[in-house]
Amino acid sequence: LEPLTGAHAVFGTEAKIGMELAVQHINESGGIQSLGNIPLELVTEDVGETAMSARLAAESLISKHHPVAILGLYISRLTTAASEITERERVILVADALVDSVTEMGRQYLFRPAPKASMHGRSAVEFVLEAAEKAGVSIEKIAILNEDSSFGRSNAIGAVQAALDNGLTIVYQKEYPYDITDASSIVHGIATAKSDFVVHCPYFMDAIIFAKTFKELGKIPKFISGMGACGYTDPESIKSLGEISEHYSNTYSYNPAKNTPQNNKFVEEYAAKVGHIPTEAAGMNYYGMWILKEALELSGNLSPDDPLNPDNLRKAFLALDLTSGPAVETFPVNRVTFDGKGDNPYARATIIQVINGESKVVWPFEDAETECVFPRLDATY
Amino acid sequence: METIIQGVFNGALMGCTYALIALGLSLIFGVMNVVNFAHGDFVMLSMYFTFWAGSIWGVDAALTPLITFPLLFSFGIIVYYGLINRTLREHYTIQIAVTVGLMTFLRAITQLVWHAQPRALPYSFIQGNIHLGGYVIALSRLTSATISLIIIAGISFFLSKTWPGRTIRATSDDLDAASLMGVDFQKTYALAFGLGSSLTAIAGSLLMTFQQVDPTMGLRFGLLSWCILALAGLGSIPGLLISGLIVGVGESLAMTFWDPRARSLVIYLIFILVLWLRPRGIFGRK
Amino acid sequence: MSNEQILKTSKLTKSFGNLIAVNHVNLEIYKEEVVGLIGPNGAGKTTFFNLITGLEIPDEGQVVFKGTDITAIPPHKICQLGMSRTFQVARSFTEMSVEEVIRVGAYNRKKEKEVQEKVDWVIKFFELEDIRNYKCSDLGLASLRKVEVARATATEPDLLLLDEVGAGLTSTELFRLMSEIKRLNQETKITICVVEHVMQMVMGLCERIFVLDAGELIAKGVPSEISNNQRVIEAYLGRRGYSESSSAS
Amino acid sequence: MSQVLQVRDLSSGYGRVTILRDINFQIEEDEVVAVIGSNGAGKTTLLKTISKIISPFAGEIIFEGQDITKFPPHLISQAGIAHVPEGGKLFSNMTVYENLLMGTYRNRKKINLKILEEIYEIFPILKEREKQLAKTLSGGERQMLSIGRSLASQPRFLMLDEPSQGLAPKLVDNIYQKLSILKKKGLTMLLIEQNIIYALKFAERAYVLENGKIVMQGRSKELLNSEHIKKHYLGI
Amino acid sequence: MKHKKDRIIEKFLLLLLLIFALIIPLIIGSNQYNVLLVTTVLLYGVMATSWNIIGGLAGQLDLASFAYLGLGAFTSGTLFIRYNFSPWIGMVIGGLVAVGFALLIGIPLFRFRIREVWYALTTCALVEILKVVFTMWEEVGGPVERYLPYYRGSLYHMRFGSYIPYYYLILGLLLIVLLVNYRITKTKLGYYLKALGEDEIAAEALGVNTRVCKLRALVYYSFLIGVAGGIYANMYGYVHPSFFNGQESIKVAILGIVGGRGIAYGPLLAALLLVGIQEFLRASIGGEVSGLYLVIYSVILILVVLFRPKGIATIFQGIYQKLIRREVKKEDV
Ligand SMILES: Nc1ncnc2c1ncn2[C@@H]1O[C@H](COP(=O)(O)OP(=O)(O)OP(=O)(O)O)[C@@H](O)[C@H]1O
Ligand SMILES: Nc1ncnc2c1ncn2[C@@H]1O[C@H](COP(=O)(O)OP(=O)(O)OP(=O)(O)O)[C@@H](O)[C@H]1O
Ligand SMILES: [Mg+2]
Ligand SMILES: [Mg+2]
Repeated sequence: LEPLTGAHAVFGTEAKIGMELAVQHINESGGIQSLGNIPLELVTEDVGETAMSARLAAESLISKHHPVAILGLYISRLTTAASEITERERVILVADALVDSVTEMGRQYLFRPAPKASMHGRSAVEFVLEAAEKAGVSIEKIAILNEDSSFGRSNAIGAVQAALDNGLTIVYQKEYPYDITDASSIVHGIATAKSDFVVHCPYFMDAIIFAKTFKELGKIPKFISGMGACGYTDPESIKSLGEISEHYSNTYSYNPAKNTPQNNKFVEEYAAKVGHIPTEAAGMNYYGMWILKEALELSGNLSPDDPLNPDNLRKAFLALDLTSGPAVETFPVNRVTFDGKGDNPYARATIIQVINGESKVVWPFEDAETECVFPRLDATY
Repeated sequence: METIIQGVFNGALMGCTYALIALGLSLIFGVMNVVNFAHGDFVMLSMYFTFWAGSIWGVDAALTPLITFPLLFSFGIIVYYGLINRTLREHYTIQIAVTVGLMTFLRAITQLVWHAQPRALPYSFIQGNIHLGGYVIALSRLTSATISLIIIAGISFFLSKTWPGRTIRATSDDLDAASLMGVDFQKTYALAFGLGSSLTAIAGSLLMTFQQVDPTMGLRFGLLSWCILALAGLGSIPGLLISGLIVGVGESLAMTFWDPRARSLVIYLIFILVLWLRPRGIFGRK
Repeated sequence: MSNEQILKTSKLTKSFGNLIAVNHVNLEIYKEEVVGLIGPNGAGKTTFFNLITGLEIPDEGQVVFKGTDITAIPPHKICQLGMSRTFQVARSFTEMSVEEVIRVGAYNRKKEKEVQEKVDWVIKFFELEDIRNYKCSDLGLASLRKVEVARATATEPDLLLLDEVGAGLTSTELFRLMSEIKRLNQETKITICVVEHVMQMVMGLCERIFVLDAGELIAKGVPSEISNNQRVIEAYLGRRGYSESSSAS
Repeated sequence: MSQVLQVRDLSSGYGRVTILRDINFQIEEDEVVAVIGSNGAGKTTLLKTISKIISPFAGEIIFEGQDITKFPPHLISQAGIAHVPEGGKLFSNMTVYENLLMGTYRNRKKINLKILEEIYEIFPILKEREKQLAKTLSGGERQMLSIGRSLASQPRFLMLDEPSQGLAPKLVDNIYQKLSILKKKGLTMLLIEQNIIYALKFAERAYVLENGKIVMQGRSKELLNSEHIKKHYLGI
Repeated sequence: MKHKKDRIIEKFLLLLLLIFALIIPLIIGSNQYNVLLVTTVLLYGVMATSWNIIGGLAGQLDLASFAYLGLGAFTSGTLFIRYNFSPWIGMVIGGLVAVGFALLIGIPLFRFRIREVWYALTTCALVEILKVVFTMWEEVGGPVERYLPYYRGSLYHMRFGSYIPYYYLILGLLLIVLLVNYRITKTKLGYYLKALGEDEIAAEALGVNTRVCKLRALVYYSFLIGVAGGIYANMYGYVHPSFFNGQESIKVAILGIVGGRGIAYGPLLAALLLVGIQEFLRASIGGEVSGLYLVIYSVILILVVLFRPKGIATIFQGIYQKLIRREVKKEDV
């Protein structure tokens, strides 16, 4: 279930391709071995952009295809709406929506492998602090921006927490609607507040606007650290922004640069198919599908008589503790388990920075692909 | 204080482009009294055409009107003869229904062709900024405002000094009398609709030098231009410009001093107040 | 005709820009009479009606109806007080049936239960049975005018203002309408004021006539007085040209 | 003399309401013909039908031998017919000059502004008001502008709808004086007038329209002396 | 005069329709998706039929339906979340809040004689205004969804484990709305609304207080939609400023127009057909090619409007009349 039309179709479409590739790879590798090599079959349905349509789609998919599990929905609002149905029908939902509250509603059959939104916000701040320390730059004042969805807000809350924990002063904070068309007043505001760096949770369009405005007005702080998965480092954004996108960073729930055989294969085939490396939505669903596969395997082993029973499958998910295999090879960190809420406590965001027109993983430093560029070379104050 | 002036500057520059968009609508509504709910989506379409020209042929956004202007003009003509023409004698709600259908269609088709993700063009050659006594002005906005002003002046000239322009004005004053003078009102309507549409091509390309486009942004531009039109009243181009500035500045100040989300709130509140207190607009004649 | 005034205007004035459409008009209408208001095109007759029915607000002057000052009172209140009118350019409810239109008028005075009775009475009175279920957009000019008079009558007015209801009717249609108006006046004692260019109708129907020219009341009196009034002849019946040609012939 | 306009069995009206029924008449070259009739008789409707602002229900209209019944409105003017509408119908937000210029619309490709000079000669007041917006003109000026605008198209046939309507007697004289200049120049005209005396003095022939039908016709002099006219229109 | 026989046939047909509507869930009940789909369609039916009061009868092109829906939803939802108010009461209060807001807006709007396009645009802007206000108003709205407490199948809390109860709830509301429509058209208010919808000045001259009549129409309309909003919030289980949806408000008005202005069942018909088609298209091809279903839908919409400007209902009226006439003729023979 993904939004394939409407304002969020961009994610849904990428996510769908990620899932398709995962299913293809899983089936090529022999399907679910513990269930007698049965292959996975993927059916998709558009959830539109309203909760109403999300429910309709969930009901439709479930009543038409009786799936073992559902992946997707991406948008938390849609996820919450659809999860009422997956709960009622007892279908496992492997969610790729990052808003914190998705796992805080007591859903029994919902699992979210990816790091949650506030984790992204925290990572964005911590990355800047570590990078500043490394570069010997002193940093005190922070500006926090977010678009006004629950996702943006979850991110910002994480960032605020992290800023307070690290004794930073928040000199400017603004929440704005994602369809903002003129960012100059905010950019001016940030410059006037003389904040050292900005952590920013944008959506697509506003990231482009902000990047252009920072550049255009020539008021660029020491660093602009994107949080939340999208905005500054997406292939589309880089294409749209050209060299302006240089040195922007984003947090990511997926590490496209992770140098493992499975990940390389995925990235390669994805790029061949779509023309750019996998986006986060694609990545999350790729490893999500693999995690589902592992859970099915485990369920096959744990409850051989009825492995597809939702409660048995749920048990398998809870018992899952992966440290290797295709799922982990494509996951940002090397461990996948689930706590009672359905979150993966080990999940953390990676930071991707645009360097020479390419997004490179630069944080955590131990997993970094290249050295990060910090502070920004074009910083003006 | 500095922030206020800076905000006014920014808003005023945006306002010029808004006025250009509203001018297109004013031509359409003022001349043939057609309520075009899809006008904002014409802007959106223009922005996509700009994106298209920019990404396929590598034309700089600022230059794309050379391609998009005729494109939108023809589009306007087709829409006029295909749809609007058939609704002229109907109740005004039918016109609205048809243009809403058109709006849905444009949204859907752009989504089909360019997908839902927003699109933007790389750096235009008119980017950068200039400093003006401590204030920073983005070149793209400045250029957009200038070009908008030139186009508005051009349209003003066109309407007052050329035959087609005069015909448009005469038709908007009195359709029957214009017919009696030998004016083919179908052609004039088509011209006005085409011109009204093609003005969005220019506005669209200017916006694309510093904005992005996605299929859902039409309604916003639509309402925005109706607000400016309500504020200005019909038939006054300077009025349109001033209203554009008011809206632009109001928007900018609301974003700076209140909340970025309050932007549209300010515009709509001005709109409703003006309708209540000055139903003919501040500068209008009809 | 009684001696009791039903309507009285004093110094009623209205201008549009530079044009004074109605200029200090003082006139009075008595209960149960039929009066006529004539004058050349643009003399201000319709504007006068608009002023006393509240559609336009006078610049100056006063309208007193049945002893109440109704200057600048909204139209629906004036109608509820008992003044009703027709429109020169027929303002018909095109999508509604004749019966529905009359019903709208009848609701002015009647409660839900009695309204049907009133509607039936009006339909019978104006002999509209055959077309009661027709849509107004399907009616011919003559029926349309009649429906307008009927719906105005249905509001049970004390004073009925008819603005050129005879325009465009054939003589037979005209005579039928005239007799209906006459009958209405006699049977229901409604006071009626007609604006009309058709002299036959004005002369045949009215007990008294007012003449407006360029917004001013230039004459009033019984029909025979009016048709011999030199100013009226000049201004309306045949201006200056008339006197010239009559002296020539 | 050749026939300029011929109307056969014309019926017309608004929506479904028939106003004009079976109208027949013709106008010869260089002739001035009046149509008279009381308020609401359908005179305006007749002119609107000829200039195709409304389409006829039935019948034929032939102008200079050409069937123009099916012409769209803008081609009527192209054909050489000018119509001075009731109430002037000026382009009120345009200047006097622009209004006149719009009059030359049909000749705009080979525009000869000398025609405007001629019009200014007939109506000097328009020259004075050249830069003024039409909506600010007085009633008489409006009527003159409307006539002037029609003349600017250099028509071969001019239709006037109550040029004296709403004008003070002095102005009416003035207008008719101007019209007789045109008459002397040999312009074929169809005049609609409620002011019967003026109409019959000005025109050579006249038709009487009542309730959408032509009930009488004849030379002006004869009509002026007819009992019907005296009784119904002159109130004698 | 209508024949008695006509009336009987009419009643019989209506009864048949009602029975059909009542048993739909029994037929498709096993498929929750279909139930939700027909419930959605019915909800649009409720909105479009309510719209008919202001838009069809009174001729005011109101584009604010989702403003009232949102207000109803927020009122009922917030009362539920904060004070554990039963939505059954909440939805009535929601209706009243919607009415309050409608009056607040309607009184000046009608006083200043704002009409036609400008009325339409004002109401369109209202939806956007409310959306922004509720996004900024953190106590009640805010950009983050607020979820209603999750109960499984509680009648008191109007939360059910299936869509079927919601279906009947909305069906019931639809019947009420239709009844209100019917009642209005048969009484003074209805005649007055129809008259002022066609010509306000003429109506005023017949003693119609247009302002009060329009306000009354607005009150009925906003109340009914406000109540629907209460159910809406419960059906979806959360409230969010995105409920104030300008695009969908326009859609409701379009349904009213396409259905046939002033014909009470027209908007319902349009909702059944157009929303039905849209949902069907979305479900069948929405997943394959994004946007395609909307292209098809909008083309259908445009064609319907162009070729049936008087409304879909007129098609059915035509067919119905033909049927009846045949009956009558038979009888005559
Ligand atoms: N709303 C208005 N704005 C401007 N001028 C107006 C308006 N209404 C009427 N007039 C002018 O006022 C004058 C009087 O008009 P009115 O309609 O009262 O005349 P009338 O006596 O009814 O004429 P007719 O016999 O042609 O109906 C006319 O010159 C008309 O043009
Ligand atoms: N647009 C219209 N729609 C419907 N009926 C109309 C329309 N215009 C005029 N009429 C009716 O048609 C009839 C004839 O009108 P017309 O204007 O042709 O009369 P006229 O002879 O020119 O009268 P006048 O002397 O007042 O100018 C009148 O009864 C009038 O009410
Ligand atoms: Mg009059
Ligand atoms: Mg006339």
